[in-house]
Amino acid sequence: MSVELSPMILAIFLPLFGAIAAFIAPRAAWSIGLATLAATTGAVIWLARDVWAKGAVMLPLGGWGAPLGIDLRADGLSVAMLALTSAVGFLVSIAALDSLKDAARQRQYFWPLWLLLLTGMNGVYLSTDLFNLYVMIEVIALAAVGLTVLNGTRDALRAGLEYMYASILGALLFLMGVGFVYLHLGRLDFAGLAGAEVSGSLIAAMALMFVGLALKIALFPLHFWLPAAHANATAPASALLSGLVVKAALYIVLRLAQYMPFPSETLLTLVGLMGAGAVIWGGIQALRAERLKLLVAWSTVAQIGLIFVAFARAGEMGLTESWKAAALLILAHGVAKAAMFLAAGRIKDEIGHDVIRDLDRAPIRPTLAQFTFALAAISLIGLPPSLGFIGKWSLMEGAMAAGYWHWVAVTMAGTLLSVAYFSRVLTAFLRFDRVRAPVGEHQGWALADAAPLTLALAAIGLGLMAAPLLSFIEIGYPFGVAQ
Amino acid sequence: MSLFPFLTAFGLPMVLALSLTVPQGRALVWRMIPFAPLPALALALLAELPLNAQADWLILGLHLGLNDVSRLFVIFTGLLWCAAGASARHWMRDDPRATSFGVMFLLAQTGNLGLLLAQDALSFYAFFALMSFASYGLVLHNREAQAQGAARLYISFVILGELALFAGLALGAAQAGSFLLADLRGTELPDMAVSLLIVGFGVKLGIMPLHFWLPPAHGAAPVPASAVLSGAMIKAGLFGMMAVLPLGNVAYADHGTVLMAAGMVTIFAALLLGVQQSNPKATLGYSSVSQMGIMALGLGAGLMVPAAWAAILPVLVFLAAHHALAKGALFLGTGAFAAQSGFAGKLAVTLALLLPACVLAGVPASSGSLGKEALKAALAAGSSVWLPWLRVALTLSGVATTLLMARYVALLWLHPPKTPHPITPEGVLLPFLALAAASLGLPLVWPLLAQTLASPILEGASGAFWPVALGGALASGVAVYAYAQRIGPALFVSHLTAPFRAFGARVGSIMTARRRAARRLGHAVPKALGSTATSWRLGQTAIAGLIALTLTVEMRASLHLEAAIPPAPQQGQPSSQAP
Amino acid sequence: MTDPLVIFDVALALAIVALAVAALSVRDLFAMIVLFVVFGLLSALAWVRLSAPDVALAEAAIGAGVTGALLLKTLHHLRYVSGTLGQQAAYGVTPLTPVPIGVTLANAIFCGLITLGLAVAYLGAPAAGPGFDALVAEAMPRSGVDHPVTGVLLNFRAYDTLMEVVVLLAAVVAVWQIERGVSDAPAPVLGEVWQGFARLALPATVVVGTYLLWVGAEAPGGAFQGGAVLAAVGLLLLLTRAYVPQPTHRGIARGAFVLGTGVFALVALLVASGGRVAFEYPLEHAKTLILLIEGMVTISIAVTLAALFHGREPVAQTKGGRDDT
Amino acid sequence: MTDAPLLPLFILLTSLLASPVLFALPERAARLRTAINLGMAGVKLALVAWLSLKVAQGVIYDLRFEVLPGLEFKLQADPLAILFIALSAVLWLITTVYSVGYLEHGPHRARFFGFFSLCVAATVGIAMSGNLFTFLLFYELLTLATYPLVIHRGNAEALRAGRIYLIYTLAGGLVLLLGTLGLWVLAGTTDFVPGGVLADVVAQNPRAAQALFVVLIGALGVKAALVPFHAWLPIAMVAPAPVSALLHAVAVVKAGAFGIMRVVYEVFGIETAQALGVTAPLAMLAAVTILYGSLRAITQDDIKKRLAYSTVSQVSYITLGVALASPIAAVGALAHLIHQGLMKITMFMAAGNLAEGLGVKRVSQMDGVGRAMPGTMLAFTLAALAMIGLPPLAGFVSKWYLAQGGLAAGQAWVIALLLGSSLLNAIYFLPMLHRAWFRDAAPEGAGAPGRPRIGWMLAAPPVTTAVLVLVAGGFANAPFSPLEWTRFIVAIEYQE
Amino acid sequence: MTPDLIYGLCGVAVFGIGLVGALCAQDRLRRVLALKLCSVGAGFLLVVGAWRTPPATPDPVPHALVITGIVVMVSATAVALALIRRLQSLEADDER
Repeated sequence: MSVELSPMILAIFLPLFGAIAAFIAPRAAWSIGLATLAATTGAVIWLARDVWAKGAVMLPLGGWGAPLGIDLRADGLSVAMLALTSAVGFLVSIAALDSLKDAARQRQYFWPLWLLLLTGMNGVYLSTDLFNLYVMIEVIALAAVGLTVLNGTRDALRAGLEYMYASILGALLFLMGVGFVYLHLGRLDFAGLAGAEVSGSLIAAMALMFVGLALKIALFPLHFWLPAAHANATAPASALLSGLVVKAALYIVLRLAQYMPFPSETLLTLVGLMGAGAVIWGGIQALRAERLKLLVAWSTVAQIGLIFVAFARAGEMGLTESWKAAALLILAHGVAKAAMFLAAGRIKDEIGHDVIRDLDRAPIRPTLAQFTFALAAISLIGLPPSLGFIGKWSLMEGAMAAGYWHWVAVTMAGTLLSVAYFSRVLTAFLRFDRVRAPVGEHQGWALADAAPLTLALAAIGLGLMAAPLLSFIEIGYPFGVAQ
Repeated sequence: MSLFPFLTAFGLPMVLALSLTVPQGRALVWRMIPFAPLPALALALLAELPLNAQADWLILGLHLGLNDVSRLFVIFTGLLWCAAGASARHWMRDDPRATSFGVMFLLAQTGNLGLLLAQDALSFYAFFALMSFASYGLVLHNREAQAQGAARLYISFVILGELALFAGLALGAAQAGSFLLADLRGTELPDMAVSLLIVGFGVKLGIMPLHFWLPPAHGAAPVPASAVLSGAMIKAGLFGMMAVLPLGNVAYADHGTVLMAAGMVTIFAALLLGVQQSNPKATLGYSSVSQMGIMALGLGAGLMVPAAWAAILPVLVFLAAHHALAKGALFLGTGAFAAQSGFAGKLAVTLALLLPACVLAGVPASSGSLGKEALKAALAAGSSVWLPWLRVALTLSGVATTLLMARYVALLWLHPPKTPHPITPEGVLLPFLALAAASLGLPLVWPLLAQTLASPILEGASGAFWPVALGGALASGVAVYAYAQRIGPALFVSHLTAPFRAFGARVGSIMTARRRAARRLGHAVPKALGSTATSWRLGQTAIAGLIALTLTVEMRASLHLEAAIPPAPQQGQPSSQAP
Repeated sequence: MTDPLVIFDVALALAIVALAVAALSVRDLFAMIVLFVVFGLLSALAWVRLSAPDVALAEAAIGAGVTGALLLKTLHHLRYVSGTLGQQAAYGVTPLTPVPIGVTLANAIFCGLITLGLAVAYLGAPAAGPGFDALVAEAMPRSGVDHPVTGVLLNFRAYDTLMEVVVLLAAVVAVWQIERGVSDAPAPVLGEVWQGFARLALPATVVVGTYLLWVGAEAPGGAFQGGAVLAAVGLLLLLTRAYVPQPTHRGIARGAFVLGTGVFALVALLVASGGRVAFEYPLEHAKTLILLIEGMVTISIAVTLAALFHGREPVAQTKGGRDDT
Repeated sequence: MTDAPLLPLFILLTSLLASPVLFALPERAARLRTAINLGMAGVKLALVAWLSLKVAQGVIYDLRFEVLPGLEFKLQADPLAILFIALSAVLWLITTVYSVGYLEHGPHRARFFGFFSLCVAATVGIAMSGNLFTFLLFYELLTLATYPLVIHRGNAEALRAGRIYLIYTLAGGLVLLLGTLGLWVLAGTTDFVPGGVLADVVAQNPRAAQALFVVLIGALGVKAALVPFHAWLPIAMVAPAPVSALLHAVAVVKAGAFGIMRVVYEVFGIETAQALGVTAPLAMLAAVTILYGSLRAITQDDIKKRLAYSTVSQVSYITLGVALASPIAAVGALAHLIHQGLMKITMFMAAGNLAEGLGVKRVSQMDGVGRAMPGTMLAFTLAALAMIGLPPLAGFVSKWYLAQGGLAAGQAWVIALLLGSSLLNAIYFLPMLHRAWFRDAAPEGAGAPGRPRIGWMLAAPPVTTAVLVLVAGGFANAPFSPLEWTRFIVAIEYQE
Repeated sequence: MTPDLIYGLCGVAVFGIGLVGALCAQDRLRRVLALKLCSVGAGFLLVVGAWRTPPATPDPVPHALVITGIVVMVSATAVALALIRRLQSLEADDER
């Protein structure tokens, strides 16, 4: 009896088994974790090949098929998200090896939590069922909270608790939305949503689910929990949270927008406004931030806003165009932000603190980490040829073609703000006249810089691969072709 | 036609001059001096043309008359004498040598008006000489060393000129076989005669190299005298050429060439010399020289190509009138400036002076530019070889004049002209203003006065502004240079950049303050907002608010859709990829 | 309004709402928890009324019971560390920052609007609208079980259920991660009388739990309910100090936590052969496999819930202090 | 086709690949670093020479790579590109020599030369960009690569300057992004095509085209230091001398001016731009900049600051020549691109030598430096006289063509402008020369102590470039002189 | 007035009350409790949706979903409470 494996099932189950194994055998957790990530990455590559060859693929679990059963489905977008998750996850894991080497207990719990998180995220990207999504985001939420408070500091715990409340409430809003969908449709799969008639229930469902997810994404003004949570977590956890976790909820929003008969133009404008608010407010707060990781966290708020601006307003024809810009920005942010958090963590480790004002007093300059930070900043600011640039290009192109000039202006303002706040940090890196001790004895190069540097280089280099990337994402035409 | 009107025309001034010698009537006579040219003016304005009268009995047969051209000369000359007389009355009130001045003034006036009315060579010559020699007294009036030198120079040139004139007239008359100017004009005069005549009149005109006397003389003479010297009397030279030379009939290529070349040199050399003067009136004198260069251009062109003369003549007359009025105004204005004691008054007069100065420089639509443009047009009929040069010269003469005017105004302040004794400002101011107004209004009244002769002016273009602007710019450059020289280059550079530095510092301080304020604001406001939002837990409120908002928005949208277009087409059409 | 049942329904609904309001507004936290447990029980009653006995059981056992116990335990802990254990009433022990009344009012108004909107949406939905009824009815014969809810849980939507167990696993991993070292509050202990009662109740509870599990295939009941009841056993053991977790038991505990998930996932994966996909049990073995899964899951749930109640990874007392942070 | 189609790419890679190697070298490996630097610069020069030869023979190089659907990364080597590449290749070699000498014992040399290489790569990329999109890519790369150079000294002043530089240039880059997008949306392409790609758009929607022009020129004007976007340039002079030399002569401001050329000639097309009525305002802006820069230069006491304001003024000659829309003026503009580079780099290197050798940083300290450092000051003098526009030096040639072009275009005011600018040039340069040569050194002034000690690596480069200034002017009509090449380009741009 | 209507509105009301609590409550325990109320509200909605007028049997799928929801909620509650306990301990340490 030979078991017939599907890459989709593997992408979800491998991390699950990995988590179980890592939990049972704490001492071997790191090797289990890395092996699992490698295997998962393999599964994702396998899946990508399938999708590349055959287009969107489906798997009816239990053989029942939707709506009674649950289907897994993979198209270009979901594979792209899976690939982002496993690639970034793999590199973050490598970085975590070094970053957690002096904290046995953190190391012990990091791996099972992270693998559970991976299970949840991969599950989200392959799911086609609303209730299943709810369960998945709960898996993600619990694992993510666990990672947030991994270092057990008071600040991390406080932030983690706020995160927990927000997370549960977001999930419950989503669940309530699911209830309304059931009331109206009697089924919960995406296919049932597609083509549904608008009704009060569906509107209620949409409102609840959207706000619930926005809370999980930390879209302004629901961002209140994010900066503290991301800034206080330990570096690899921050990288995962900021780079990957918020993307899962973002992905659900994209999917819902694909299948639900929403949103209306007014709502899109509202979403755009919230995004604009995030861009501006996040930028301003990042300018004020006193600690490096807090700055990076606020930049996440701003970048999420930018993604939503893209989502809402990067095109004339509703979402048929704009989702691509949003997807590109999601990918770009995922890679670059993970790199940046890891680099920030490295800098903090080497220097011993991350107070921006005093970074230039340190005689130790972790050059490579700083370089990585700068590269990631280039992508986040959106300078060519980074993927962030390509995303912003698509965003502005769509907005301009549609004549949405004020949204172009918002994007530009956000870019300028990001230049301003990142240049604060870069300036601190490059200033030497406040150092008392002789500089240059220890340049702070370490093997641990390899992972973030790779990520940062990927964030830059992927910009040149944008065309194939885009054509891959379009497999399965998530939002239909522009008519 | 009776001789009488003519006799009154130049007789009145003569009579008045004689009366002045009688002490008892002096006050009354002085009062009448401004009105001395009135008979001539009345004659020119009212009489039917052409007008001729003769007295064979007088001298060798006196022929007087008035034609289109001379009439216009009489008008502006008379006007100028009126104004100068009015000015002189006040200027000379307390002057110990007022009587001598008055006599000379009136005699020169007699000569000037007389030569305009003369129709035969001898009387013309006589009047011309009277005018010239009488003017000697005007130049010498204040008896100072400078005036004596100027007068000496003047008289030398006058003598030279008279000699040449005499010889020329003589040769011409011999050739023509008549003393009548009209006959001279119709005869092919020998080259020698023409040369001599040109020299003779050229002295009066101040064409280079015969100009040396002019600026010192104009500088030395009292203000009213300078005005008539420069405004009226040098026009006699022009008038003389027009009256005597066979312009329009016979071609004198060589003479024309020389005259034009001299004119061109004159225009610019006068500039170079003029800007170096330190006496404002001398500068004005050079300006006159420069202007007469223009006249010489026209005359030369006429000499060279007779066919063009018909077009050139009216323009030259217009230019003469223009220059007479404007330059007269400037000279009188110099007096008015000197008479002012306060700064405000000086400033006001300076501003008023800028009007005739601009007219002279040829600001578009002023008589100066109209005349020059008309001259350019008229010259088109002349020598095609010379034409481009003439045009350039004429255009650049605007630059030259502007520079001279700028220098003049600067000198007014740097070396203010002195009055010999305190003078009632109003008395000299009014004639000046009258002349200035006349010079401004010339383009308007000229068609009425000149009738047919006005047409080239009316048809001409209004001229370009840039020569004046360029001249102004150069002048300011020179002024800056002079200033720099005076205070030293280093100090000058720092002065020059002071406004920049001040501006920069101001901007800098504003920017700094703004930036500081903005930074404060940029820090304080987000901080306050942020901490308020945190402590009030506004994020929580936002959750509820957003749900409520989304619900409302979507409900309304769906209501709209249902109302508007059933079955409602939706955004984000679901894909056909349903599993 | 002739139907007395309607009056009962309305009264019950009002009571539930009133309890919810009361639980949130009462100042004493202990009273709050008690009110909440009552609320949960009444909700369960309402669900029985709505022909959902499985849900009612789960809610009563887990939603009201276990949650209530967790809350009480936490309250005990908070009161202990803040030194207010001896006081009569337990008021909020977390520091309060004043929020302007306007903001609170705005919250209330928004929530009111939302409730109103949702009510409107609910009323606009079709009564007894579309559902899975027909699909389930058609598929039941091939599910391997007789009770539809169990069929859904363990067959049709077994993937969801697996993930639900994963959530539990994630929870226990997270809790072990969060609470570390030796507790600074002694575990709550039942009084003498209760201890006696508990000893009597223990065997009965075990029997009930096992029965619930077993019966799940045909009638209301099943892994979760059974697991919850068995967890109650664990709770009683812990509360009576009949069992004190030892560091040496950690391995076994870990094994028990992952047992359900692991077996469930393995089965789901391994059945995928011969043209079947994952979770597609061969019909002839369906019942056995489901029972196997249910059993394992029940053990896991029971141990996990008990561990969640206990709260922390058992560590050696001698170590003292806390380990690394 | 060509026998080496990837030649442009190789030229780009010589410096692009050198950069990470230079980063990675340890600080101590000075010899190896110098070898790599000079070796790569030499290789690049050879490749550029080869490329120019090929292009002169009419070979067309065109490399494309699709980044987004329809949007290409495109390298091309047209004569205009060659002009700029040749400039950067020659001056890179010279500046590298100079930098090696200048930074011999300074800190962070690995970083410096790494970014230095990157900067040159960006410049070459800008030159060879085949469309505005690619141009934008390299334009931003240039900004990023120069920033660490500007703040190389790492003190508060340098960082302040760096921040201002970064804000100006990144804001400019952002606006350029906007313009590029606008072009992409309006025209559907961003390619550089002689004659422009916007003729249709201009016909249909002149307002939009005008707005686009303003946006693009505004963006490029930041780097080209057009008033009022010039403020960063004088501030950025705190950078080390070789950086200033590079910034002012080769890379940054030239990139801006070069971009303006591309935009006017190959995005809009000169005729279209004229029809649009945008060239005249541009010429005015350039004129204002020329005068403003010169006026500000007069008051500066700091030598480098004076030179910086001079750059503000001189670079706008290029813009002016472009905006005059006359082929002859265009020749002047293009020639000035080269000539100004030669002249200004000479002066900055000389200024650097004064600071290094004598500690002279201010004009007021320059008394008698001519005798102390005759070679350097001779080079400086030559360059200054060329700036003023004395024949037969390079500056005269470009000014002559600009003046002729102004007349040909019926814009006689250009002559006045050039005369005025020359006068101002004289006002701020001649006093420096006067001090250097005709005054005695102050007894205890900065220039007093003994003979300066500067090595040949500092002394030779300015002299070399000064000779080039002389040659470029003196042999302007010889084949392969910048001027001749320029005529070749103009014939293409004006499609004659 | 059918039971589903009554309990449906009841569920919506409980959800709303829970929401108010979740947003306004400051005490950490009470916030957890409010969230739990929300989840019960959502449960009501699903159970009510599954209800069919007897003798028809209700739709079992929502029931299964609610059970899952309850278990998920208890897990989340446990984690939140663990966080609260831990935090309280640390803060109590600070005060001492």
